Amino acid sequence: MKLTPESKVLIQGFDELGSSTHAALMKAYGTNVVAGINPGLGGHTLNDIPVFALVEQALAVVGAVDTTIIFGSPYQALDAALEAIAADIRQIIIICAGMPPLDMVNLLRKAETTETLIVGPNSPGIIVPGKILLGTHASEIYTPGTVGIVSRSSTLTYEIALQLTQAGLGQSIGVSIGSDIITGSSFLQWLQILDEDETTQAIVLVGEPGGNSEEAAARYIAEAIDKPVIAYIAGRQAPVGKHWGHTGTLAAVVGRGANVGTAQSKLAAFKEAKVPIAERPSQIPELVKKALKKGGGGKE
Amino acid sequence: MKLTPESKVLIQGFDELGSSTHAALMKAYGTNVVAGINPGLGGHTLNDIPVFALVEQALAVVGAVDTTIIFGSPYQALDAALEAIAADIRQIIIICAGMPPLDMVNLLRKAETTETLIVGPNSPGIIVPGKILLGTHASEIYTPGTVGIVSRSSTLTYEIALQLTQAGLGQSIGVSIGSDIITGSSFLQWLQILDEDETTQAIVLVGEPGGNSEEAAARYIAEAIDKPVIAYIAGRQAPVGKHWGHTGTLAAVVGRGANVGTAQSKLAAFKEAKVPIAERPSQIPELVKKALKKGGGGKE
Amino acid sequence: MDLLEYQAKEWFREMGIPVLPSQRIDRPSDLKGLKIPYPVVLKSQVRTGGRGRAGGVKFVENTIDAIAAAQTIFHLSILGELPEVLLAETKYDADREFYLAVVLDAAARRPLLLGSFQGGIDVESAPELLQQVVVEQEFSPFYARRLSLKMGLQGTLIQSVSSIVEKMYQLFVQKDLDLVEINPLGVSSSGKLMALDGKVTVNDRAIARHPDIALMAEKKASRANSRYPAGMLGTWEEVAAGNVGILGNGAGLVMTTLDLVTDAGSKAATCLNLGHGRNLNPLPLAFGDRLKQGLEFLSQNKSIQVVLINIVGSIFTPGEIAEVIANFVQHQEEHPSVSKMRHAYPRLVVRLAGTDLELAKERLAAVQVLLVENLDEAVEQTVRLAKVPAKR
Amino acid sequence: MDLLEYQAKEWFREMGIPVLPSQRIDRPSDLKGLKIPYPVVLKSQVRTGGRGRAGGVKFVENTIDAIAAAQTIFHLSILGELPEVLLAETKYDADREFYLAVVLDAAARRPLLLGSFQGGIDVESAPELLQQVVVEQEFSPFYARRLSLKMGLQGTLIQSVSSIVEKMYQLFVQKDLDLVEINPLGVSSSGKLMALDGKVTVNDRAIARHPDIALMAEKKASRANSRYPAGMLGTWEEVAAGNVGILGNGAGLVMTTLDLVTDAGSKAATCLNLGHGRNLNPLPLAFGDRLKQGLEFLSQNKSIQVVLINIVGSIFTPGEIAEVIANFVQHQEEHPSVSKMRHAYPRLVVRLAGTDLELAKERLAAVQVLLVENLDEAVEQTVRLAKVPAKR
Repeated sequence: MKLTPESKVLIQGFDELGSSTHAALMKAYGTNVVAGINPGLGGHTLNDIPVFALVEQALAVVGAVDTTIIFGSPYQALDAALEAIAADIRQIIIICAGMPPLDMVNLLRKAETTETLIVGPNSPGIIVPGKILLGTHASEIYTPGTVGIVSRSSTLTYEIALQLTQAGLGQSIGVSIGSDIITGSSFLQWLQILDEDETTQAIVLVGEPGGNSEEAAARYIAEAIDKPVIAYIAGRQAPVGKHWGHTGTLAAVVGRGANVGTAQSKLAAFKEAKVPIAERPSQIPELVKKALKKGGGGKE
Repeated sequence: MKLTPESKVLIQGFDELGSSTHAALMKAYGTNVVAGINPGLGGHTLNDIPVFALVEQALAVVGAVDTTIIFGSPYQALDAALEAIAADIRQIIIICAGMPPLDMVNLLRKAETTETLIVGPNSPGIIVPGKILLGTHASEIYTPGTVGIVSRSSTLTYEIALQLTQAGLGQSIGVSIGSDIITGSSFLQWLQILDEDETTQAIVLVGEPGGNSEEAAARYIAEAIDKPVIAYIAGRQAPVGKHWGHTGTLAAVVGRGANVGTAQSKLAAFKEAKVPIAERPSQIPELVKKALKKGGGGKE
Repeated sequence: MDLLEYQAKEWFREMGIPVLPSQRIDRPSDLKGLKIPYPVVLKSQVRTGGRGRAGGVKFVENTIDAIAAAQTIFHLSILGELPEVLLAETKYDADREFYLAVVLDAAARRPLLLGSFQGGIDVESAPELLQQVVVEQEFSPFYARRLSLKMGLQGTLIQSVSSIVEKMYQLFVQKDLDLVEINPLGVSSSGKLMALDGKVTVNDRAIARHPDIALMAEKKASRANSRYPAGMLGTWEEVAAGNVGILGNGAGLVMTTLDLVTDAGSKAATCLNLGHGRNLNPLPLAFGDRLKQGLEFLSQNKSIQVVLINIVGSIFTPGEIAEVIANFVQHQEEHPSVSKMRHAYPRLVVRLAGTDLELAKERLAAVQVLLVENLDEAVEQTVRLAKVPAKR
Repeated sequence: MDLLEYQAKEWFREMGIPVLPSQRIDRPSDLKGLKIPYPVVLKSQVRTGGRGRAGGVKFVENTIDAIAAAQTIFHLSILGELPEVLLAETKYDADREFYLAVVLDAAARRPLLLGSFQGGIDVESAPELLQQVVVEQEFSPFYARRLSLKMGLQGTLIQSVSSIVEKMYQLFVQKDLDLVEINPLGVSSSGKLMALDGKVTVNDRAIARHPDIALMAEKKASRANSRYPAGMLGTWEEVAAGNVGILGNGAGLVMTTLDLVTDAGSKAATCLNLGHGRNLNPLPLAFGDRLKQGLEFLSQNKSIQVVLINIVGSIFTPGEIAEVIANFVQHQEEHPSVSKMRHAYPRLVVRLAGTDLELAKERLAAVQVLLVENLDEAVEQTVRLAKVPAKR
């Protein structure tokens, strides 16, 4: 994962609407946005960012790129991502919501053989507070620090960052893997990245009902993660099947037992893995402080 | 390329008709045929060869396999090859003729990412005289020796082997890459294999009209092949577009110049590459002998 | 979107999956023109399960019985759902019954082939009978054969069942499905296969790229005749028989707010997710308009006494959000007729976070609405107000 | 298999590629019921090119002119081909014309997208105007955009042309094509696109797995009304106005034999490839039957004076092959009536290689046919016999 301010960033689905505004916000935050892609606007410049019709055209001018961020129509996201992979871009963040899951299945088959990291879809992307913004995070809420946040939602991530900031705990990285049934990167991948990240001293994992990725994460934390992890699961009181549009909760669990995917199952998994659980966002700062004090910044 | 008699061989599309006969011929020649695959005949034994319904079932019993040889309906060849690749088999020989070329395009995309060697389709496969028969070559025509033959046709390969055998020149390997518009392995790959093969001292390349693979081979020989190569091109006198069913001659050459694909273009390419050209099969033995005498078995 | 059995079977027929001769019945009198021979099965076309046990499936031998049975089924509500059509289908005697499905699996992040030698089962209750094959790479028929063999099939059934699974997979991909299920797949004594019941769920996100399915969705929506079509406001869910409304931006934040309110002893009636407000996908309404209409929507629910608004990190600043809320409150006060069905609109508790909080506080204070910065405090305030006997 | 223009355009219409309103005309009187308004273009539906220059395309303004023009076109043979149907199409004024194609490329071993800003061109004569994009991996629309940009398109034309290329590629894959070409693609002054002429070639190997195309191929074959349907004997080609027939197993071997015979100063009339005889694909006839019928087929050609049979490495041994040949010769001698159209059947030169050559020699000697082991000698013998003044 290349997350330094120097790394070059492309914006696909770049247009006069939201995406060029977000690109300007990213640039203002210090992100090295080198070009935007829009077939109909090749040759133009928007918000001081040169626009190209094709990814390969942009790379011919700006050189190799580390990360591309995909905005625009969710039905065109697969094509945009495949275009980026064909141009040897190996970090892709998909912002747009509404991408059909079978498009993601196709993309993942391709991403796995090319060792491409996909973050999203339906994700605000990644923020390294004070350094780089790759996506649509509400950057004003974050402060630089040592707590890594990995979650499946956007505004709930901001809520947690806000609580940490207000308690004097800055953040090292904030990332949402996306709220869809099928996402590119997983909790496991991000736990590993945060475990290896030198700035991060504690990790907050934010889950919700649906799928089995929190359960898998709990097992992985017990086995492989040295840094302290705090878990928080939203949706304990939500009736089963009510998901307010987060299709992650629709995940098929046929043949995997009836309880998989409920908040209760996830909480039980973290309990078994001896991961401290916050009952509410406001509890997170104190649990982080306790864990940091106890662990002294990492088990040996 | 694993071509030793110990290497394990699977037969897909294994049935009571031709393929089990050919499997028996291969076994009689010394090939280690370990299993046949036929979904409807799982559990049976044909010609002393155990039959399994699926490749993965066979491998569970006989262990990892080096090569699979695909017989049967050309419309099922793609599926058979993908099944073999999914079971980690990395050498595939497709005997059957009539495979739609777009199936081959799909297969090649997969084969290239998994580094799988595909020989064929529409090919008699590979013979290492006296050691191993992987396909349907008329083995009685071959004798062990030091001349490698690579060609695009089956019976013409036998004709050349016959001429060599009758002139006292045995063969190290005989292979046909297949007579179709799109084949898995190329002349270039086989030139490289034969150049590296310790037994081979001279190479006979047999081409015919269509495509541009002979032209590419000629350039490659000039650049990269140390051993003496003799070229023979059939079809000099065939009217353009008459191909007797070899779809290789139908290859699209749009935008590549009008002359590409003719026997004349191929002959010119070999001449430019200073590769000796046999005008008829009976000239090949003398040219091989001359080249062996001159080169002393390989340039330094 | 779930399809009805007869719609699923039309798709099966198009794909070459064998189905019985059948006819759609829109009203009992249609049975007079029945083109398939008796005996016939009449089936209620509802989306809920357990229709057989509920009396929604009847065998009939002649027109008189058929019309009587149809009248009964048309008036039989199954788990609250009345059928709009019935399906009349040739009776079929299966020797055995299998189960087949293709489903999208979140854990494997791939489609999953499912099959059982024992069809007609409730798969959730007997997962041990269910065989699975993950379609790791691009589909090829060998995945279907893997399933057949895992199901324990032998001989010609391997190929015939595999070929149906192949067609189900094609349908799954062609129509962007979450699920296609044949349960049961009838097997005759001679080994012939027949899809006796079918279930198809189209992925909601993909509907718009399939003109034929979009048309089906439109018809379904126009029957439901909702004032707020899907996606208009965001997403809302009726939660419980409570007196609190929750309005937030983002599903995760809404769920957290619901957890906190419930833990503090109140019950929510409706939770509305406006979308996180940084969403760049074209929605029918801009964020401010969704907020205004969302407030109206929750106000119309007479059981809701307090609405907790929790908005964090939207592109709209707290000041802009406060402006929308204040305008709504003023409009309600100035036009009591708009809400003449009720005595009063619900009390509002507003929790915002962002840059111009002071401005927001002032604007809301002007209409006597309290802005609470801290989420826990906002929840406490909401629960306190919800316990006050209703003025409405 | 090449489709006719009207068939190609039917497929275009199904895929959503814009085509003009048109009507198929089976006989001139069909024009009385024309449903599209005048002026109209009548086009001869032949597979050969250059139809416009040959007079196979006519503009007409009314029914009387149309019927007269149709009668002319129906009787106009273009490069030896008479049309069975015409296409009547709305007249269209294009502002510009592009060229688009998807073709299978042997060198890249991938489909190739082709396009030119200058349509209506003869692509072989102006390859420098033709832009290419290799579809390396699974197709995705960006490949089509690459082509549009290489063609030099700008603005909205990038998307509209790309979208047509996308649909052409879908058709290419769905129907297993070797080629789909739109030439020209008309561009109106407002940027609207229209496929004005279309060419589609289906891959011959794939026909059998598309029931709809197989039906088209069947109809075409039944019109050709050949005594030896495709694949029955193998593959034969008329080569030149010679007096030698060549019969071999395998295309490469047949070509080598043809080269040798021609180099030695004779001319071949027909070359027949029986298939290499180790072919395991189901062919209509077994190898021995194909050999027998092949001999009959070549014997019926009165210009053929000598047939050179060259068979190497078939599953049939030389002894078995000799048996078939000897039986054929005996039958011909005993039943001269079979070949009553001629004075005599052609002389045979037989070259075989394999295990039981002695047996083969004896069997052939019994019917006065010489077996020559050496290929060069067999060719010499053939040429010598071909130079003897014809007895036939």
